[in-house]
Amino acid sequence: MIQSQLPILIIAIPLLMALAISLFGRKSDILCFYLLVLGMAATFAAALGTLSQVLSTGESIHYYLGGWSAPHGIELVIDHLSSMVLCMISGVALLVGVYSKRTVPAEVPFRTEHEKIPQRVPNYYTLYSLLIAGLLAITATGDAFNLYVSLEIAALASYGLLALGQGRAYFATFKYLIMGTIGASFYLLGVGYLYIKTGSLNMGDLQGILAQAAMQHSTSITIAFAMIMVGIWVKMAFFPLHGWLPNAYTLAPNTSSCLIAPLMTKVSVYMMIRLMFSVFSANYVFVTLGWQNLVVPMAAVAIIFGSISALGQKNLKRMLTYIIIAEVGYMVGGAWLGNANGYIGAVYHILADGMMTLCVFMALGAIIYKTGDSSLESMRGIFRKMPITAAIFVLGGFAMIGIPPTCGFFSKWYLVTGAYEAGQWFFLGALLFSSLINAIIFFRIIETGFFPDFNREKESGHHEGKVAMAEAPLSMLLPMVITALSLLLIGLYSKDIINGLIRPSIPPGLL
Amino acid sequence: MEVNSWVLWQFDVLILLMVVVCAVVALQLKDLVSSAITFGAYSFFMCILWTEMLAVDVAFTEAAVGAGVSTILFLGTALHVKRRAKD
Amino acid sequence: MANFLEAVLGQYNNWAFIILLMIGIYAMIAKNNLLKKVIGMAIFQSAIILFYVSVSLKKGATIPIIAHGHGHDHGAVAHAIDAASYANPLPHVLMLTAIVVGVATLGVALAIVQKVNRVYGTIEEDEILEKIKE
Amino acid sequence: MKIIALLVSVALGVILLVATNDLPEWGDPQSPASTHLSRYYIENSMEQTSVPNFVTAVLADYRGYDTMFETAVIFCAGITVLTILRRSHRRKKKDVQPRPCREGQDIILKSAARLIAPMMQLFALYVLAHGHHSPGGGFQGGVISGASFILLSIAYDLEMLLSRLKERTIMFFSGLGVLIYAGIGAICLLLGGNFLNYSSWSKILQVSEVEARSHGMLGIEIGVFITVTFIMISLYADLASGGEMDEGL
Repeated sequence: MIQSQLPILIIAIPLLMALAISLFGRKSDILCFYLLVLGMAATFAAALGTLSQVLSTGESIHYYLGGWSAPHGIELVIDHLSSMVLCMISGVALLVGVYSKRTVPAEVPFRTEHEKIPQRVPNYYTLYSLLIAGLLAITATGDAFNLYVSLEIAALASYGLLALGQGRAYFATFKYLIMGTIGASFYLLGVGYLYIKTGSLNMGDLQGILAQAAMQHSTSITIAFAMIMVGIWVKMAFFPLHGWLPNAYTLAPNTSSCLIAPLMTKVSVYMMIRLMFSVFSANYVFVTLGWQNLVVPMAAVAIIFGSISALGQKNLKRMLTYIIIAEVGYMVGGAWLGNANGYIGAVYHILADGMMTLCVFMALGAIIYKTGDSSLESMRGIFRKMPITAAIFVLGGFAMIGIPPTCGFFSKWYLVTGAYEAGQWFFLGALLFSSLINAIIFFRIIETGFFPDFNREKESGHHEGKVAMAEAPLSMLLPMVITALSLLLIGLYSKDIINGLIRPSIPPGLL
Repeated sequence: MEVNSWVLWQFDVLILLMVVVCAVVALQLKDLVSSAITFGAYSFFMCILWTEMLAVDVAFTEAAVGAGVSTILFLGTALHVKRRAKD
Repeated sequence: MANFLEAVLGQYNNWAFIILLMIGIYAMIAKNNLLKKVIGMAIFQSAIILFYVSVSLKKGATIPIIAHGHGHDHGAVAHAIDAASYANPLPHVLMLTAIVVGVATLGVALAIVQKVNRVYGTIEEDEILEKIKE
Repeated sequence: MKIIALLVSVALGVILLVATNDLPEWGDPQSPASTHLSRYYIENSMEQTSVPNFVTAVLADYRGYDTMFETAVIFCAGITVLTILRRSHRRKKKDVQPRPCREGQDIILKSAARLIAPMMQLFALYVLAHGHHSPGGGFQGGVISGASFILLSIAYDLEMLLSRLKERTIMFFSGLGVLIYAGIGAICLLLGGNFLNYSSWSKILQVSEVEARSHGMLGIEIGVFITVTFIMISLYADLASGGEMDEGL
């Protein structure tokens, strides 16, 4: 019985856990933490269960809520692609949950005016759990309108989580809220146009109706597609619409940025892929409309812009946020290349980039936790002070550059192959260029980290050997080590992941 | 005007006009409290419009939420910030 | 001339919805005062609701509730139902959800506006940007 | 910025106008939007759920999963506003400048509020209970009952309300509402149905499956009612007092 109910458990567990934290966690903060970790572990287990179910049967799971069959009720659809993303989301949520044991009490209850605010920690964990429930619901749903509602719950929770940063975070979050609402409203408008033309909201049903010849050449369907894409691009901070992201993520508390940076943009990319290929079709997007010659160069511009802006940043966290903008360009470009290799690259990159963003953000968070500073200078002598954290940071950096055994290499390999096949030379050049820039950025950090601060040593007369080890606590190290290992594992088993999970999900019409 | 004989189109157009006027006025007023109240009027006209478009449940919700609670929330905020806006 | 009038006036719901959307998005981007931006946001959302509600309308239909539908004789009633005589209930349902989401977003937006005011002492965007630069 | 905004809004307007040409005629009963799904709902909901109000039937049953998230969104907004705005300590009484409007204790206002508030609450319960047969339901009823508390706290002040209704209670009940909703859904799992499939409640309630759907809908509407009532109070209390929970408007 539990086997057939797994899809809803993935979403219901974090939702119920949010309520449990809110209702019973008010007495003690640490209880909230344990409830959260418990909930996330159960969610992760349920996600793994559906993954194995999908892999063993080779078919997608349809779960009908309320027992109403597909177009009349809402259904959850879990296929190869969504089960992979579900596992990534719940896995990241679990890792950050463990990681948050020390960081949340350190940064959440106190504000700049140094007053302790009652009930902050339980509220924080409630929002955390609601965010995860929203993201998982976005991934699992098979209904276009339900996607909007899930999107909004994830967005509202993320406003709360991001706004708790330093004083300036509020203004950044306000901008994010305005942009996020514009994005979601555009999406809603697009769905409205689809509804008025087709009369349906179910994704599978919509695809069937949209395949009719009359729909293929309808102006309002084209405009609906454009609206939906623009809405999602605002949400994922695709290049000209990225303005809100750097400030919102930089100023947020570290735990929030560890959680939101790997998940929010990747889930939006997943949404885009889902809508492009499961509501519309590859044939409609690439043959009937043929906008790829517009979008792919845009993605290339996003990559170049993100990389160059990242190079100019002094603050490491802000630098990483610009790298996220570049990575969004990778995935959008890959998905729009219109061939199988580009698609594989984009989907594999959702997984790979989620994990490597998590890796560098957690390592940086640990460094900030210990040194209280996120400038490049804070990295001085970090290999001596925090060797494990520094090694993990370097590994994440290698993955971002794309050095072979790590997962970053394989996604870039497929993206480059896809770009070559599609003849998108500008995009190909941008990919190579951004790898180069990432190499410069991370080797600069490594260089700073390896050499101690000579000036300060001279002043204080310290010898090299005397620098004390000050490694991050175990609750932070453990998830970091697991993430770093997963980067290697995802890289080493890339062939299995791609053949087992991604290739079966390639939509028909992509070569 | 046979096309529109199925709704009272004169009434419809009048209310739509009021809605647009209220929207513009709410955005143009320099006094934020007046702005909040005008926005309440906007929601109220919307609610009438929806009743007339047969969406009674939506109208009911809008009457309770738009014209009621969100006006109060706007007012609460307008009284806590500087009341005079630049634009 | 009559055709043109019909074409323009017959679509007045679309005109109104487009005008409101334009007002809303203009206010969200261009207004300097954060509270005005929030009002713009609310107008933008209600314009979309107007669009959906006008989709639900049918000529000669009535409100989507069965009159005197009490009791347990639903089997008999079901035969008499003519879909064309009731307005389309689905957009109403979607818009109820959208209104609720709208008021939730509104609450959070207003809370952030108040907090911005507490931190910077103003809610004018240009003044805030000046203070950030300092 | 103004020019960008103008460009964006004009572009949006033009694009939407172009799309308008292609849409089905306004009010056409045979348009796809009115035939595909909605015909099914209109023709079958009475038979399948025994609720004459199609909107309630679709909202609470066919698309009940959406409504669960809608309730969770409201709950999430309440928590977010509380987390963002709430201040730790109340300012001392003497620091608070009484606002001019607060000085006169208006007996007319207070008496009127005291008379109206119970009526509103009664009406809210009616709207909730009669949502199957007339416009209304948990959400509308919840907003009205929340508004009755807001009315009281405007006529008196917020402290009066909060001394009778502790913040902790407010947050507890707003979570409880969502829990009732999700719980009714989750119990369906235990009874062997899919999530939110109220017809599986027929085993417990000893009624037919169609009746069980109707009762299930009433149950979740009660959950929505509770959450919305208390979140509306909480939103008002936070926003009207700037998070200090002192006197309110």
